[in-house]
Amino acid sequence: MVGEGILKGLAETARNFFGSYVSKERLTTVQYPEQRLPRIEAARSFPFLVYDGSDWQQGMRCVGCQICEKECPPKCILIEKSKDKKPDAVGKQQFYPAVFDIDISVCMSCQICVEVCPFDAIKMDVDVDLPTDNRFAGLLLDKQQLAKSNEYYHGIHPTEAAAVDAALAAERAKAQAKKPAAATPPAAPPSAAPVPEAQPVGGESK
Amino acid sequence: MDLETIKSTLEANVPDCRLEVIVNPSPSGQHSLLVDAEHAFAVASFLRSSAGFNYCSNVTGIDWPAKELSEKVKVKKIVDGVETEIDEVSKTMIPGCLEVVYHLFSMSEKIGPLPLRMRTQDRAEGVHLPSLTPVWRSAELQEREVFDLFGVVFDGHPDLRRLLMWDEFEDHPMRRDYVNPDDYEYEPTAHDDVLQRANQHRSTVGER
Amino acid sequence: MSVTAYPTTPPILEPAADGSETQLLEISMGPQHPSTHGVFRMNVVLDGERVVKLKPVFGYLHRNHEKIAENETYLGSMPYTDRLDYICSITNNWAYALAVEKLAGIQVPERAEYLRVITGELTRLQNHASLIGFLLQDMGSSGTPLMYAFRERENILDLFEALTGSRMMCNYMRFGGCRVDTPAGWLEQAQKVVTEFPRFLDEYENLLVGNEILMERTQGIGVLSPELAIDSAISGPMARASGVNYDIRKVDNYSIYSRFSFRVPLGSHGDVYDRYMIRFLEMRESVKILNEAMRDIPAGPIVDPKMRIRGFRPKPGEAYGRIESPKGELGFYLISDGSTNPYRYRVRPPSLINLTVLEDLCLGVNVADVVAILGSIDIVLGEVDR
Amino acid sequence: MTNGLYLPIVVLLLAAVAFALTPLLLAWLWAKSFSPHKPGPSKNAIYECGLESEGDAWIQFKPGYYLYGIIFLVFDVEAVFLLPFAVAFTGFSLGESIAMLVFLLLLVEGLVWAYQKNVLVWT
Amino acid sequence: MDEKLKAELSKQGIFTTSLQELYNWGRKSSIWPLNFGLACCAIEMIATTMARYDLARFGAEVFRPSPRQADLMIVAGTVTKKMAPQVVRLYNQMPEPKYVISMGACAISGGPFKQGYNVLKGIDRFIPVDVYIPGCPPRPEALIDAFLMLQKKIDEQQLTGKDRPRHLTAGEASEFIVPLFGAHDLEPTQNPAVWRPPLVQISKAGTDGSGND
Repeated sequence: MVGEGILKGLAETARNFFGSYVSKERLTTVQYPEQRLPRIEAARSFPFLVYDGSDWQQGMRCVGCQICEKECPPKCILIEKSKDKKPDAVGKQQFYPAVFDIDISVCMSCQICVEVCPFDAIKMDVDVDLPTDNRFAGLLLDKQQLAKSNEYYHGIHPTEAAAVDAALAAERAKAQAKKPAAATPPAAPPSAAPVPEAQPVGGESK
Repeated sequence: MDLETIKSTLEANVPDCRLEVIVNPSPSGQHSLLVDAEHAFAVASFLRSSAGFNYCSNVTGIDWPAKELSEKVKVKKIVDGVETEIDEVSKTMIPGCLEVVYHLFSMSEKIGPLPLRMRTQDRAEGVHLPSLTPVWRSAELQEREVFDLFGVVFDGHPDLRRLLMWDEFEDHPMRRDYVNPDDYEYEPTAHDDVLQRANQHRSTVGER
Repeated sequence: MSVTAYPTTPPILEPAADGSETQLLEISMGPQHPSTHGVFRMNVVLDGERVVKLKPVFGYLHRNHEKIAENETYLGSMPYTDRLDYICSITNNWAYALAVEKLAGIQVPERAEYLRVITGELTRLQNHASLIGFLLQDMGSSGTPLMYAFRERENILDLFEALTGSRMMCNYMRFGGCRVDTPAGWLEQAQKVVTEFPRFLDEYENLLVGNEILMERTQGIGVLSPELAIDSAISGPMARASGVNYDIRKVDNYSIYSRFSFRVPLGSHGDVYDRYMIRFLEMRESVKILNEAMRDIPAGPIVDPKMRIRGFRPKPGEAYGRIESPKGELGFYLISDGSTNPYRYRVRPPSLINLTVLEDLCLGVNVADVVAILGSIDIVLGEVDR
Repeated sequence: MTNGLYLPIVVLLLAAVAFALTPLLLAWLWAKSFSPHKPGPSKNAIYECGLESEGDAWIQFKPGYYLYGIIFLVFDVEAVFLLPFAVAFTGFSLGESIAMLVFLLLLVEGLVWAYQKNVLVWT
Repeated sequence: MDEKLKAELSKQGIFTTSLQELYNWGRKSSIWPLNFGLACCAIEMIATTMARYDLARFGAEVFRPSPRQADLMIVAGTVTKKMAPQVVRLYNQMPEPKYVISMGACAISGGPFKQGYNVLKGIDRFIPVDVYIPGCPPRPEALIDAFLMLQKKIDEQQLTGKDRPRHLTAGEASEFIVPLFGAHDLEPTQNPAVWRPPLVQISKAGTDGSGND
């Protein structure tokens, strides 16, 4: 008879309606501000700079090589290299960025900067509550706002952080082993920057 | 049905059309067929009706600006009485042109892409090319887009208007020599070319 | 001279029975319109309620993707392809990665191919489910089917977020494989979502398919003849609904689709009802592919290690690679001049080309049916205007 | 005496009208005193999906719409008349029923005529 | 109406409120957004109104198609130069009090498509924006946060006195100039009444900007 399809549809919605009183899995609403979904580990929102130890100035891994500035598709990173150097984790004198701005009103959170960074200095953050009504100051994060500790990195991406730390520890051990050898011959050429994967060392891409 | 057989059948059926196979050095091996503008419509109709290419999937505009080719040429020159061979850098200007590529497929025989290329005389006035919309209806919107972004005028197109930009817009933005409009007032993370544009803006508008 | 004469639509404006001619009303179903799936505009000339003329206007979301890609490196354009067809971002990445692999002749390891098929078919599932929801929303069923569709879509987006990090903008494929391997437990969760999907499909079909109002509004409306479909290069479910047997997964056999047994559903009338029903059938085929792919996915590397991420310079040359995206044949035509930036980067947008016949389908129908026809063509403005 | 009978009805009527109008009055007072009146050319323009609307909406359209409207109006008014008839339906004798039937049949006869002239056929 | 007295009374079960609180509470709990999706952020906005994130809990699930019945415009997606006049005209046609949420990187500053010739670098060049949500696209939770921020902002609006909101002060404009299509760009390219960017210290970035590339 004519209305039979419509009745079947209404039966479907009725089943869902009455079913929601019985089985909880039909209620999919998450009452956001009070109740939050468990955070998915690989989530990414905006980049942040990782620093080891407690002092964010000294422990910052970034050496201002400006590879991420060149590779960033929407060009939303600005780096000013410092003139002087500071010792990095291994004790070797490295530059550090005097200014490191990310304009999060342009950033498309595509994590290419994380992929191309040879020093694991920049990683993707997961925080969500960023709406602001201050257009010019609120959306330009400077070095201080970006710097977050390695423990925080372990908090948000545990497995990935563990893998990065293992790789870094291995390189630091290799660099330590090479250092006594390097100490005997005159100033050895600056040891190649530790490179986790296979991309070339510091080669200019242009 | 590789390119050579298609070329020979075309030359047999379409009198005095100038065809040229352009070799594609990349491993994809998709060599293309350059056809002159006058006989393009006849070649296209033949390809469509008897060669079975009934599916024109993609129409692309490409801008080749005038290039200066400098190559080393061995020139025999009398230098202080002695016949010596010196290599001299000769600069030859390759005239620029606008090119339109049609990727044709045959649905029945399931043959791969046959890129059909057409080139205009130059990039200023002689930008007229025959429209292939009467042959393949799919070229209608894509030819309008090539007209809008590159400036190639397709003769015989049923409704040649700008597709993407607004109608009062005058220049053709996808050409290599197009300069973006200047709205660089607030560039907090300007570096490299964005920095030059921001400085240009600062100099033109003066320190605000 | 027009080479092919396909059945033209009947003349519309025959004078009214009692000889009184009526004035035409020219309105624009403009950029901001609830039923145009974004900022798409149609200049419609109406005689009373019947459509006399319909001129689509594009360009309101022309974001100059191709001009920006000419100043970006090859890797830098990958996140931009997510924003082309922003409902199925992984198939856009796949088409771009396939084109670059054809351009530079790169091999892709086995596990990466399987991951590409799995994520590609998941994208097809959520795209077809959302499309049916949007089509019903356009036809007035304010939200119920869309709620069902988005409930399933959220499960699939959670899978994408667990794998690639972002719900909608996955940026997952690299030239020569994928970026990240599956985290622990991802494949089991994906298997759970896929095994539950047929139950959702039955629920969805119960809700919609038998509905008489729906059948009344969609059957016999916007009929697309197979000859016109081939001539206007209509691709994807819209062409197959008119009986054109052309599925690029079967034609090009790209990636490893030859290993999976799936059928290509074909419609017979080519009206809005066929285009809408064919998406249901394609979802069932995708579930079959997903089950087979997840059963025999091998272990192994996901990208060949000597592939350079930075400073990737393919040799000069050009290539046209295409895949079967949920909207149709999505192709990338790349011309390389040996530098790190592509010389010319062209996207073959299936949504734009499927709109070539919008006027032919809409002549003579009522205004309300124009909304249904546009909904069944399944356009996404990011891809139409690029 | 008789006016005493209708007094409650009048008071109730006034109360109902007052109940309906006071929020409107309050809103009007509020708007007049608090929010200034700021009309503008673009605000008062015709809304057409964000574009400037050209052309005019007052056009000659198909007579079919007009006829549909008239036939609907007739039956709408008929329903209003049927209302009191339905309320007092139980207390009626044969005479009143026949009178009402004649009224109904007249209108149905109009509908049959319109149907035969296939005014209701749409396209 | 100090807080202590109010808290004391409400303990006894007597609820006191002021006309302003009632007015703001009524307006902030039923903000009707304009059905105005431009690009990818629109899909995330629709996902926010769907079952899982459910914008209806904040009274905002009614998406009005016409600006006449809407009082919030969520600019979700890339505002291109061809679309800018329409966006500003829609904003003008909305009745007061009206608010704007600029959702996503493209609506704030042109986002990833900033280098495009047809992309307007942010909608706040033509209309005043109340809340900005960075992200590309921002997650539904970020949009709900923005809603809460907007509701707090509406709650704090004074009805009388000098810092009255824009729609209650007679002098403030409620309409903004609609740009026209020019030969090479929009005319005017931005609305100085709304768009006042600070002077970015180019000099600092310029010292050794491209020195060592």
